[in-house]
Amino acid sequence: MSPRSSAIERLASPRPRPVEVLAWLLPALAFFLVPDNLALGVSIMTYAVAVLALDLVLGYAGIVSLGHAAFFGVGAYTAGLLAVQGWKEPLTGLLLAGAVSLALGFLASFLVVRGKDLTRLMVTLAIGLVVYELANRLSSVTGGMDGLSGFEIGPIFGVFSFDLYGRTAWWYVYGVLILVFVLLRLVVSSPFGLSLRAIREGVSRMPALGASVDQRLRIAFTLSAGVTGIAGGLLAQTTQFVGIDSLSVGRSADFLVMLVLGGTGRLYGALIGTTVFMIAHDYLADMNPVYWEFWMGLLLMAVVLFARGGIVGAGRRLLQTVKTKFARAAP
Amino acid sequence: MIRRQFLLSATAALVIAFPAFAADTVKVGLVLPMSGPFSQYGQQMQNGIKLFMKEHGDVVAGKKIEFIIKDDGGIAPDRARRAVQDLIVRDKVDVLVGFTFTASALAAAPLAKEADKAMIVLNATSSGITAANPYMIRIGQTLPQITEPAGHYAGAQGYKTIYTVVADITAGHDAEAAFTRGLKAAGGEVAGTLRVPAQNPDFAPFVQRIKDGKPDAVFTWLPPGEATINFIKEFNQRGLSAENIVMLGTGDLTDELTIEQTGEAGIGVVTTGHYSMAHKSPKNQAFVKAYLAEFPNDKWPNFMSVSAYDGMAALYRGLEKTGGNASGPALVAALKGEKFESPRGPIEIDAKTRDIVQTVYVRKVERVDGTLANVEFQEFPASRDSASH
Amino acid sequence: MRADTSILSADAGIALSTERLTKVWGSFIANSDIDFRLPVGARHALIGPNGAGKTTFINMLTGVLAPTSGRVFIGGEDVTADRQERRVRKGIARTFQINNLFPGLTVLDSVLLAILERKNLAESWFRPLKSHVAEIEEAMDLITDLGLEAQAGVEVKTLAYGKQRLMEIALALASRPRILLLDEPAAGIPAGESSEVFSVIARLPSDVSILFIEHDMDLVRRFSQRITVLVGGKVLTEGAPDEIMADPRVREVYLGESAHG
Amino acid sequence: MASNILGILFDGLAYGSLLFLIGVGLSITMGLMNFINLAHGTFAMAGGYISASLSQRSGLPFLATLPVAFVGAGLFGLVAERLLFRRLYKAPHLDQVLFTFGFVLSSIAAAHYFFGAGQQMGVMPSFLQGQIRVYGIDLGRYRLLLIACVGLITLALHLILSKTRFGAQVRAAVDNQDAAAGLGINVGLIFSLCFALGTGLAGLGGALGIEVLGLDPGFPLKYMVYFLLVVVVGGAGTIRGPLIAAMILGVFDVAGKYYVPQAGAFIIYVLMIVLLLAFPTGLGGKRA
Repeated sequence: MSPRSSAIERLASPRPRPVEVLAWLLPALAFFLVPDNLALGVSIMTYAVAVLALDLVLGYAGIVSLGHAAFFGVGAYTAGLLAVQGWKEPLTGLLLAGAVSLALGFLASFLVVRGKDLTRLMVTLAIGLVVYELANRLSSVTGGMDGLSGFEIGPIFGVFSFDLYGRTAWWYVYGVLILVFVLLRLVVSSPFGLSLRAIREGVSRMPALGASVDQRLRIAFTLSAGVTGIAGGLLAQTTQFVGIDSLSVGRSADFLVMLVLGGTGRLYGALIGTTVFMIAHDYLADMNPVYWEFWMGLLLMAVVLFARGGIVGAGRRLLQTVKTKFARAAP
Repeated sequence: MIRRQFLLSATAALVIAFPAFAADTVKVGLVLPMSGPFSQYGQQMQNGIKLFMKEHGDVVAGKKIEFIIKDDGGIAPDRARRAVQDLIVRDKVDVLVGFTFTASALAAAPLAKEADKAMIVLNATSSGITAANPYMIRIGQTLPQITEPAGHYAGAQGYKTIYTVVADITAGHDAEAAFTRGLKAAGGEVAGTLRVPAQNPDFAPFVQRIKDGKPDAVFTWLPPGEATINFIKEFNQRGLSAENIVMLGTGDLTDELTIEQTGEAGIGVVTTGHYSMAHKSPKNQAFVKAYLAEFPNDKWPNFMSVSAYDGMAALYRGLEKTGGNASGPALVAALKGEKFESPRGPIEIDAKTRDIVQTVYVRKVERVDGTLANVEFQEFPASRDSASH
Repeated sequence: MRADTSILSADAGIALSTERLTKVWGSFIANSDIDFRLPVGARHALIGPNGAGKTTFINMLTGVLAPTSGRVFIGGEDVTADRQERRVRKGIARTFQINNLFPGLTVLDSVLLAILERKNLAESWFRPLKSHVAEIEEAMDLITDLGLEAQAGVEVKTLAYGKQRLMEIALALASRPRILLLDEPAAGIPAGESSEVFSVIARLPSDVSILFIEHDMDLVRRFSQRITVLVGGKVLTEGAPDEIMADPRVREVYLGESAHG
Repeated sequence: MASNILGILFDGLAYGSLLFLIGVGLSITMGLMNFINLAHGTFAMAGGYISASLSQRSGLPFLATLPVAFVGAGLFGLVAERLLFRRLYKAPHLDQVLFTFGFVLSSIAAAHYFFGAGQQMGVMPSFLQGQIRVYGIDLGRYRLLLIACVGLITLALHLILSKTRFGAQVRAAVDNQDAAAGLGINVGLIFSLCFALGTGLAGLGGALGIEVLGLDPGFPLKYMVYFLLVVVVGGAGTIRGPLIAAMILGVFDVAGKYYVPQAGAFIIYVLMIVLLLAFPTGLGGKRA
């Protein structure tokens, strides 16, 4: 292949490779192979939506956000409150959850784009804390610390009801996850996505190319907030409960940890990080309910020490090494 | 301590390995905060259960009782819910026991309801949560239940001005309302209210405000832990105790887990609660003695371990009555109206609400034989949660 | 003064000009009252010893820095209040003395982005990058033109330093500027290879007006038609290369300094 | 009324002092070494447990435990730096975040294992309890101690960093590692000592803070926001910045809660956003 066509080949593309399609069948396979673990699967896929959204701002645009739980929680409360008010149709409820978070994200984006890494980290953190405290104060609406409960979600398409085993929830969240992934994949392989990566790589050059960095970042942040809100909506609808912890700093930190664990700026890192984190968490907590945090901490430290750039980053390097070895072996 | 955890999970593994015995066992899913900021509660509850099992054996009505323990990590309802879903779907438990926080209990309730599983709630204290699942029984307490008597007590003391200081969270609001209700019923009135952020490292400004207001008494509800300790200390440091301002509160304020940490500053604090380690009854004295002997390295037993002990007692009584039938409807039918003696005193499961009915005691922190204790001096027998009726 | 300005703006032959441009930091005067004109199609060099305020001047022209006082005009239009990105859209582009690239992007990514920015396509997210065939073609042509074709698909950070300097120029050219400001385009490149950079510049269309900062007097003489000498933030003199080289003040201030390293 | 305002001001300064004490060490590790250290609270907790254990078990007076807490936490930091953290100085910030977060998780479980889940008891000597009256203002004795410690630490740090050979080497290493190494400065050692100093200060803060902040295994997570707040608002890498930030935050928070208690937790959050947006590089930070 000529350098010219191989360079064009390397441009980001939304078109899925065959191996990707196969990978996306794995969750469907899991549904039949481990039917007793659907609850965990639903949780993983729900959080994966949020972590994907975080990857857009952190992995692509380079904004460190420690406040994404605000959008997650607001989406959850929106979906939950709609159901409490009798709006039980899940799909419109989910879209509205995304819309409300999107609007909040838009407002927040004006504060977030100012400053650098640490400042942004703290500003997003503060936004998260303010939203949490608001939800706490508005306990007559949100249920405060006791959470929002006692609502039911109608069947999807008017046909598939949510069940105890989480089968419907499983397919529902799987479907939404795929849609969100496709959407984000389109975004990151568009000119807009390229410009976000460029901002991450060299923000000071962007104005010299005629780009308005702040506006670009605001769009990315707003979009990310909206998608995170959809994840929150999923949580509310599949668990029929909204806890105030869905807005907590701890939740934001979990998103961040899952993403960095998997590897930033690749979308797949978000998926793998979430899966590994949640499974490790559940497995360790079942093994040792009291001291599981110790092992979880060790796991995170080990990943940093031995797998720079997250699991996906390390995997790619490994693949690269194997490839070069193979290339050398076969003349 | 690690070994104990492994023993429990080892039992769980055995259950999965030998399904043939399933018919002769009752599987109990425990949902407790074993890690995180509230892990002491989880430990207390686990100890209460172990103590009961040691005293009563693991077979009741011909069924072997087996446990599967899940950590919900504190106030994390979605984790609690997932734990319950796993327990029901994967581990096929018969009964759910635990639930320290209202949010966890409410998040789990719809699942348990759908699966016809009984939930024995050991603590979650908001009013009326038993309505969320017809097979839910609450064995611990409700916050209004133990708070309202504080209002009655305060009203009877004839304090002219009374302030309330509560954490600005749902439980704090509930406590404020319940105290005010009790006080009004006794002819008193609240002169001023303060709401404190849940995460509040420094109480100086709030305590100073109270000091400047010079009330006769202050009713307090704060999340147990560093907040309650710090508040009591600051109250003392700023000389409010010296100015004879009486501190009132619920049992959480001078809980056995934190009473030592507040030290001398806590002496004289008056609280209303359902359990004191110093409760004078043969049943309690035996319980405390056995507990301290069994868990010499752990803190003193508090209302959490008693609640777990009673939760097991209720389960055993229920199974005996149903002849080993652990289904939600059968167990709950058997337990409605059940009365028995607990280390805390006489308790009853309300036949209608499935909520706990118990004596609430007025206690004062005193030094007894060199250690600090909540010494009971007045009783409100057969107290219910008036907010849920 | 006012009258002068109106004459200036009427002059269609001036691509870029400044009026009493001044930048002060505390008590340090970086640029003082600089009046400067860059005619259309000019090949103009800006020289002066280190710390003379050359980069400050460029930064004010492009809008990176706001002047303390004075004004900047592009084609007679006052752009002093315009932000950097707006000035770029009015036809000004620049390179940086210290590489200011996108290390993690490929060469093609970088150049393509610059083209998409120029065409206002960089905010669209519903059409994949790969379907922008015309822009990709243009990018590859520019990359080929600069001799970077073999590296089109590699990350910029892995390029040799000299190639990275070419990327600086590539990004600026991708904006199709009418005015090009080059801040020491050959900085850090071994003397023998720097003419490669300048040969690229020499091939640019003649209607592009170029202002460049350069220390190498040989390069300045070869590629400039006119030279402005900046010393201590002030214009010392301006003139044709031969005049400047002959000016004893320049020799004293600039070349003397240069000789000391 | 005037004495009231002064009293509130004093309480605010004391609270600010506490914030400064727990945060200043982080300003050193994060600012000087450009290392995002979320594990700061772990070292504060270590100092706290050292102090609490010594006063409870060995009956050492509280004040005497403070230097031990400083040295102990500093040694712990030194060992952790030599074994672990130094590998991450050159790593991307996100890797540092993930690693130090993992460290915090493990340390929480370890503290739980060794010290139990409960709150530790602070043993305050009687001369540090209660208040003294000065010109009609009631001043808490313990709070006076906090303010005094801040004064001493600020002075000591200033002297160390600006007057000693070590300080000069630190400044050189921070400005340009390679150049400093070229001058024969052992940059690795300097960073280790800086880390030890930062974590030692954390330990001291943790020990001094038991009385107000309490001490349980959750400490490093519970107060993480506060550590970061002081350092980021103040500007990492300086002593003056966090000092100003801590005092502003302390005074406004205390005054706000006293005069407008309904505003509660919002005061500090809003103040945080306003200060961060007004001073994106921190109050004491260098302008870009």
